[in-house]
Amino acid sequence: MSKDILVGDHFLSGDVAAAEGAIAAGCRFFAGYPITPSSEVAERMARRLPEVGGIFIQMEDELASMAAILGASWGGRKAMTATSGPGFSLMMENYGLGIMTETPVVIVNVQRAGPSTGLPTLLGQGDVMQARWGTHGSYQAIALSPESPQECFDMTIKAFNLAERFRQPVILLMDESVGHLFERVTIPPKEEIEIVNRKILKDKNRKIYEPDEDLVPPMPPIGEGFGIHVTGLTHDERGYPSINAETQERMIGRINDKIRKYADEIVDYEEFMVDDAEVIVVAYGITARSARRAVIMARENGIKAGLFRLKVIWPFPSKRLEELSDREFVVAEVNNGQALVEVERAIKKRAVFVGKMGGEPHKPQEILKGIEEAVK
Amino acid sequence: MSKDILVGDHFLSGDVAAAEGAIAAGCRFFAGYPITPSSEVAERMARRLPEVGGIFIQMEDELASMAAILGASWGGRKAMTATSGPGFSLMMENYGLGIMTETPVVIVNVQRAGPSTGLPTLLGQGDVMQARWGTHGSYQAIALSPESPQECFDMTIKAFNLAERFRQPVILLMDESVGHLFERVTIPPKEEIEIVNRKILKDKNRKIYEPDEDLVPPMPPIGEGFGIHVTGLTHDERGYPSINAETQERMIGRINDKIRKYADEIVDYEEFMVDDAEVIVVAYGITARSARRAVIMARENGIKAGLFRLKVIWPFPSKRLEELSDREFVVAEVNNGQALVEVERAIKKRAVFVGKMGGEPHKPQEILKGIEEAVK
Amino acid sequence: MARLELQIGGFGGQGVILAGLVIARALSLYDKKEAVFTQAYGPEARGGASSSGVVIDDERVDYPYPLNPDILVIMSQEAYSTYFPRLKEGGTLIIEKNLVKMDKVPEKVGEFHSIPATKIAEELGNRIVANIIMVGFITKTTGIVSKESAKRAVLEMVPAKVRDLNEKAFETGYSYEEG
Amino acid sequence: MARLELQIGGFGGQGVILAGLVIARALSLYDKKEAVFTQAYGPEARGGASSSGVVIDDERVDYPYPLNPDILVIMSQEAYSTYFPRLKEGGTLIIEKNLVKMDKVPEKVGEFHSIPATKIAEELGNRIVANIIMVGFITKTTGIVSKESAKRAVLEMVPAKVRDLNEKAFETGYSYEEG
Amino acid sequence: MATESNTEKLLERSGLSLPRGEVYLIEDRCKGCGLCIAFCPKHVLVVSDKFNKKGYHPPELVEEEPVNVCINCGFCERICPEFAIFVKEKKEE
Amino acid sequence: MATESNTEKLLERSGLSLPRGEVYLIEDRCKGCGLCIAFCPKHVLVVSDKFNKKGYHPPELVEEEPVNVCINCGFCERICPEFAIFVKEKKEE
Amino acid sequence: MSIIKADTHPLDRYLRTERLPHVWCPGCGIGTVLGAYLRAMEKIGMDPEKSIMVSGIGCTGRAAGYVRMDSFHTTHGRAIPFAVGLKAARPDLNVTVFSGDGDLFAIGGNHIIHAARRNANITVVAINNFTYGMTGGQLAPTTPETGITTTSPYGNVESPFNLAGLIAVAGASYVARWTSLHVRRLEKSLEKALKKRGFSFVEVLSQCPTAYGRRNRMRDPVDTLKYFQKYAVVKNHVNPLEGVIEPNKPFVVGEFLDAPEEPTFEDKLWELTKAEFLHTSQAERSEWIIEHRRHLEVLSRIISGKGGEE
Amino acid sequence: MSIIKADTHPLDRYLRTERLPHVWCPGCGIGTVLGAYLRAMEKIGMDPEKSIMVSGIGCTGRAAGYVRMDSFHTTHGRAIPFAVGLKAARPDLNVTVFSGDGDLFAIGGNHIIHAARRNANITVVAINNFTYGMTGGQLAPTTPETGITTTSPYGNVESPFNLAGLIAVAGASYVARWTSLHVRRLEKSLEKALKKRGFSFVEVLSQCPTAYGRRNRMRDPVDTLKYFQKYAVVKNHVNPLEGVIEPNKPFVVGEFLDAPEEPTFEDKLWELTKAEFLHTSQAERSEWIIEHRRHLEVLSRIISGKGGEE
Ligand SMILES: Cc1ncc(C[n+]2csc(CCOP(=O)(O)OP(=O)(O)O)c2C)c(N)n1
Ligand SMILES: Cc1ncc(C[n+]2csc(CCOP(=O)(O)OP(=O)(O)O)c2C)c(N)n1
Ligand code: SF4
Ligand code: SF4
Ligand code: SF4
Ligand code: SF4
Repeated sequence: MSKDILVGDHFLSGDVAAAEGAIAAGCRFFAGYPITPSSEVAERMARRLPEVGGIFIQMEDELASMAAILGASWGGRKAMTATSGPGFSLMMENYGLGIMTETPVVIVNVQRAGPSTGLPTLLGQGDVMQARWGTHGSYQAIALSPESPQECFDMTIKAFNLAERFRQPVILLMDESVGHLFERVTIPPKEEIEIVNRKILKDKNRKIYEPDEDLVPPMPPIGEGFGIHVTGLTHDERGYPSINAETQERMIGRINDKIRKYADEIVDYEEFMVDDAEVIVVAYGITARSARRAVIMARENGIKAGLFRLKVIWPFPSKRLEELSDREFVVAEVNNGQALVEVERAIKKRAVFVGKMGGEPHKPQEILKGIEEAVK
Repeated sequence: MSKDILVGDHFLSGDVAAAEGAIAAGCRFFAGYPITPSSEVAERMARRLPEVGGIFIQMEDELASMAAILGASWGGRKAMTATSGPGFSLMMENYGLGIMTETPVVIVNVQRAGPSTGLPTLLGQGDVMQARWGTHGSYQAIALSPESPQECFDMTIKAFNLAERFRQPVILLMDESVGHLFERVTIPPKEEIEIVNRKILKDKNRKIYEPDEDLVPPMPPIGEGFGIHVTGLTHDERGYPSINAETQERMIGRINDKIRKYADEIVDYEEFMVDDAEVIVVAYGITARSARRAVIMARENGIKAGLFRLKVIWPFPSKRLEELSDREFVVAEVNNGQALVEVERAIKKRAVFVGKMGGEPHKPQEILKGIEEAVK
Repeated sequence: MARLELQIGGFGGQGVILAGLVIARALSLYDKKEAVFTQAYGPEARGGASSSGVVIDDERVDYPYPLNPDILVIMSQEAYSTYFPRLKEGGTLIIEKNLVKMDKVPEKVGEFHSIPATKIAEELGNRIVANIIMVGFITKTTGIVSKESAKRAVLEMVPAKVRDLNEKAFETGYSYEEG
Repeated sequence: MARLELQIGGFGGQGVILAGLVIARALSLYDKKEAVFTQAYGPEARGGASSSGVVIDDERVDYPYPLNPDILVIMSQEAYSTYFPRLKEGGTLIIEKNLVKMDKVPEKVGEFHSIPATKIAEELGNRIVANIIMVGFITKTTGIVSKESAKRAVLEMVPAKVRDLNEKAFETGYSYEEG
Repeated sequence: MATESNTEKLLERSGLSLPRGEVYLIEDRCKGCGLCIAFCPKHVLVVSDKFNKKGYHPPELVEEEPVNVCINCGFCERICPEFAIFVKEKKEE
Repeated sequence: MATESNTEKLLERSGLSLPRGEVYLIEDRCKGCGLCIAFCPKHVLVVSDKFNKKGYHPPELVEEEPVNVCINCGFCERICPEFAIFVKEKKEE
Repeated sequence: MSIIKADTHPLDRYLRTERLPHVWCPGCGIGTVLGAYLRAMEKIGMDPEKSIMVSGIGCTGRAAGYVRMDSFHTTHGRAIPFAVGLKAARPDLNVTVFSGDGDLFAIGGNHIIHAARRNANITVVAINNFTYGMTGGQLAPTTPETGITTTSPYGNVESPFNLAGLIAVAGASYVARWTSLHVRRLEKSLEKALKKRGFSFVEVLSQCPTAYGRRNRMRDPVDTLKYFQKYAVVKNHVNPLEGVIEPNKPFVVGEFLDAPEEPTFEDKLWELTKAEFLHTSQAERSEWIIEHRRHLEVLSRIISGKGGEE
Repeated sequence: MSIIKADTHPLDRYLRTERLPHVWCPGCGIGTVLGAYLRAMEKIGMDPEKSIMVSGIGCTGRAAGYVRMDSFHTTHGRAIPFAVGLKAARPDLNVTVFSGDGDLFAIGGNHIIHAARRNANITVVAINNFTYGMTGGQLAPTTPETGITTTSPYGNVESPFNLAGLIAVAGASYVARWTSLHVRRLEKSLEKALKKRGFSFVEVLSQCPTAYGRRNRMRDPVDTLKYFQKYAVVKNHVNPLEGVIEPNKPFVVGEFLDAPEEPTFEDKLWELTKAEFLHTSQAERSEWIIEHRRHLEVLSRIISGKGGEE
């Protein structure tokens, strides 16, 4: 049995499953700083990476962790970090450097309740909008939200694949509940796991930021005489600083467009009993599991309810929601209304909002009440 | 002439005007870290504060700057910092501490073009959503956006007033153009300037986080034997950590509600030729000045256009926009569509978006084109 | 079998978390049930209330926390006050005989069992295996998990040096005869 | 007076920023016009292109940057190539005689003036006041700002030690007779 | 007074008579860590059998005159992380 | 060869004959900072009157034999922040 | 004789007794050090009403929640800049930062060296327990080489900081190191630190039986204290480089530095607000200003077109 | 004889000549130091294709943009952790961080002390020009006391860091300080630093005529170099505390530290990936694991219910 992919059934927490997913995806570098409830990801990586020839570093803080994984990624390694709210806030500046320099990395954020130190050990889903808009400037974000350890495993692989394909940091937006609950995780054989690797630039004469048709430039290797220059300043295709509006429009435009162009391919959601539903609950992460139960309870009560589960939160599945906008909508999340903003924008009307400030997941009954309110 | 309010006409840049506004508002503490295009705020404060008995510290970074002004505010001083995108990103964690501990401070963000280092010397408006959602967890933000040095002066005072009234960090969201342009600034006599000061807790037996009817608890003084405890953890009315969902719901609920309750009072906008307008341009900061010209040009061309200028961006004037939603809308901003999100949500339909990635403001013609498209 | 909820409550250090985890793992990996394990604990590193939950279903478990446990295992008085109200009408209550005092078995309890797990553990030589004794006892009295699976999970999850002790603990709990 | 745009272009170190700022300040504070001053510069601390803009209006100025300057002042060849195309049809062009070369005054220019400001400045004893000479010259030739206001602004904005020199520079520029 | 204490010091030095202390305990604050017991220079504290409210075993006193007696050195008071134990000088009866 | 260079060193020490250098300049890289001029130990460089493309005054050479000559010490090359000036050993004609 | 039952402790007036027992594990050294701190405060007669405690996040960081003074439990790593801001705003108050090694030297490392450099008039008590206790025992920048933690399961490959040495070189006025066993000397040192005008720093090596000791053959708190007893060597005026700590080798405790008093950061900041020119006429002032080249600089900044960058 | 016109410079093969002239002001010392660095590289035969330069943000930070190697211009203050990550991932490459004092010691201060502590095998060249050049001349943590900057218009009230001393105590393997005038010794030092296995650090005091010199009576770059000539005292094996720099007083330049070689951080990280147990059977490994108490720890973490906090 190879050590990198522990084929078979395991009973794992979401945090540990995410770590295993990373290793299965080919991640061989982790830099992080412990923080509840994500520390188990780091701890697993500390134990597992050396076994598979990988490097684990605990850095001095989250700023350093984020910078280190960008450096490692340019060094040719798939790299990841894991954190929670306060650390995620601290990573925002260098997350932007990753966007600007088009560096594939994965950031796991196991959400706890905020703001500030908040409830360190307890559930929150309050970083959804931060995952989209947390660093300054204009860019597009990719964020995935698993609802189970199995998905933590699968989606971490997917996160790496998206990061490598689009050359951009990808966020795995977990939550404390999913991170800490244990469930069976089935790890398939290596050959059944789809792995995407970055395109490598081969032609030394080609400009390093000259995109292919998919708007993504192949990534140059280092230490091979390409003599590349990479900067967080607005730069031209050669990678050189070019401080003017034209370059900004062209390069930052492309950085946005490379995601917008393929948004439909990235978007991913699950529809549960949506077809004939009169009222649709939008939810993600642990909340989706409460919502699924609530939908079943509603059906038992004769209400045609359905669940629209966001597996990818960013880009947002606005198109599909717009198609469904003749139904009534309930949005359930453990925050003050974040996915709600995009749902309402997509469906062009108001939705019933069932929010919680954090600390515990929705009881199915709470969501059921929202469903009942929506059909009233 | 008193040194704190330099009554009379001055020809100032927006950055300097903001510094003068702060001093007029009673700001007597500044901690910051230089960054283009906000450094002039710090430089002015460095020169002016000692003259009025205030303290200026240049800290080692933006994390420290943000922490220092929170400390100073608890020390009883009105305190401010100023930064730009990269520094703003770094301030996000302790901005959250300010929210959680209900600490009045003002953060000036003179926006430049991002992401990352981007165009350090040039215009951007890409931090609008970050100003709303930049730190983790659930909270409400207050952000003001001036379009001229005069407004930089006036709105800095207003920012302090809101911060003191609601006990929360308030963001002055400037942009490089407004920060660097010079215009006449009229500083009125002291007695004409409205100054709001925090409510001070007098009763030593009252719990320090017990709110008044306005949901804002009076702020206890320190060094007076109150023996207060202040924490970024979720805390009860005594200020003690209370790590559970009930306290979270109650306390974080209130922290959100104290702003939501008075959102209508905080919201501020300018309507220019909106009454009979068929198409309304929504803009703020420097872009509003381009838009105003575009509206005039449109009217000259026979198009009934109007300008809806956001003076306060957060909370968002959704109510008023919803009332106007029978008109066509154009949103112009120097980013990838940020205020756009809330405009579309408010008007329940799509708006024409005229975006720029940064580096220079819109030419009025560019917005005019958007207006023409909207009425087509 | 439809959704079934097991909750184990006690205080930090008693091993209620490990007890739940062992059962859930056994159910999931060896009995091939759909099972989720969750936990709750207080801010203290030591002491404080703690509980673990196991939810079982034929299909994938949706809501993963016990809402109204079918089976409630209680190892401390504090946990009893906290969790007992949640027990399902007619559900099963299992208690640590010496650590939980009650005048009589409340009405809503369908099935009732008790075991002095801590005392037995001390007799076996180490208080720490009280939780494993409880696992054996739960396995026997409730039948939610097969004996082989539960035992296998126990042995896998404890350090080699204490395997024998834990095996004995499990067996003792399993074969404990209520008096 | 409706909207009027003035742009001054040169390279870093020539003082085109200060020149614009002086004029804008004079207009705003002493002539009580609505005036905005803006600037543009390159990434270099020294050298590189730089320009300043002054937009004047009766009412509050909306768009603050020169779009098609009514008056264009050019102090380097590079600035000429960059900014000349923007000059309004029939607008006024003022150049630094020795630093800007052109075969003939282009057609779209309505009014044309030139002055060897740098050379004059060197004659006055310091190259650095070329910009103030230019301010005097602009004041005189365009009349957009009153002489008293412009002079006052100049004297206010330069260090005391060099006030006399700058006053002389301003007067020299103001009274310069084009040959 | 001054003379008295000088005398005491002399006695102390000659080991003939040391100051004596009384040990106080706030039982329910104790977490039974054993630090006071382990580091008492006179070994006058031992683990007791009883449990306090939180389920810990607080220390108990086992003075054995003339050597193993509390000398009011205050070390247990200082080493205790719980603000649970303290000593006071024993007034001569 | 070895002998030759030893001889040179001897000459050097006795101050009779120093190595000689040739000064090269990439004129348009120069920013006229004057560092090469100020720190040339032999004072063989001065500011020239001419402007280069960027408008700076590059240095020029004013060797005055026998004392003020370039000795190929390379200090101007090393101190120049612009990679504009360098020296090569002068081959004996 | 048996132990006398008591309800109150001599230090109770400094404690939020309603919050006791505290969250710290049985045998954790944090409580011991906090006791020493409070005794030092009492000894020098420092008024708790005029004293502030600021903590970061961590087990140690919880200290602020137990003292009966105005106290702040800030964010991880930012206790120092919060305290620096507070102290600059209110130099009349005594400000102590009480926090953990991870908080002060991992994520907060930059702030503490800068506060020392500035000679901010605050006292910092750093509890060095070789690990991150609060988050369950990960590697800290103080973990001894080869130490086992949850994120160094194969043994630590990093070298730990020499905290006291580093802060001495950074510019502090008073620097000492003790252990949780050296309670009396620690107390004395804390008295000195609290009285010192300028940046004072006291490092205290302390046991974390739960998160560190358990994994490193010191399951019982007593084990760590015995380790301290065995290896600590008391010395004063230690050369900063000598402060290195290696596993199972003697290490230095004592006063590293007790510098002669100099004006503190706050002294100098407040002095500025009183500078002579502020009391002169506008005209004089403007002369003064030009003398001091301020105006010129602002101008030349404008003239050079240097608006800065990046 | 007159100057001979040339088109290429001996160092051109290390430079992105198409980007010259660079953005630095006339007489700025950054170019000089970069030249010394490239000469040192050439001298020791370091292959530019296998060498990486990482910079932060600032005037000095622009250096990465001019060298013809793989180069990274990161964010302000984060060059070091970027480089640490890169070097750990690719120990086969030579990694140099070339950046300014503000970048490395103001916002980046924490990272550099930690990288030194870990003995990361990178070379750091820090240009100390007493100010933030790029943003127009604000106060830096290296600004001399009483120095005038745009944010210390009344004179600096802070004391500057002693960069070399601090890094020596933090755990570096090689530490030196020179000035932009000491070009030859600097070059030699850089050769040593580049060859050193482990963390090497070279501080170079340098002139910033535009942003600092102009405000502090050193308008001409030559003035600052003359200042260096007057006050620099060459010394080796400097006691870290001696490295303090005060205005108009002699200050020390030279080698502070040249420690005997030890395994680097990367050596140890990579060693882990080869640890014996990884080559044993699963069963043996699990025994090994239990021996090393890993499993137990994970379990006992669960058992204690300690999921950490905050
Ligand atoms: C930004 C951020 N990162 C990480 C954490 C998680 N965290 C809380 S305390 C802590 C370490 C505490 O260690 P130390 O300061 O040594 O204190 P101790 O608990 O050992 O007393 C960490 C990493 C956090 N709260 N915030
Ligand atoms: C987060 C952040 N804060 C501030 C800045 C602005 N900034 C850019 S460079 C710089 C200082 C540069 O100083 P130093 O490192 O000494 O380099 P020098 O320019 O003097 O060579 C600052 C403050 C920034 N780019 N990013
Ligand atoms: S030191 Fe304190 S807590 Fe520990 S056993 Fe003694 S009295 Fe109890
Ligand atoms: S040192 Fe270089 S840039 Fe300066 S004057 Fe000499 S050649 Fe020109
Ligand atoms: S985990 Fe360690 S540091 Fe934290 S309270 Fe327990 S023993 Fe003390
Ligand atoms: S501002 Fe200073 S550091 Fe920057 S390039 Fe100019 S002289 Fe050099």
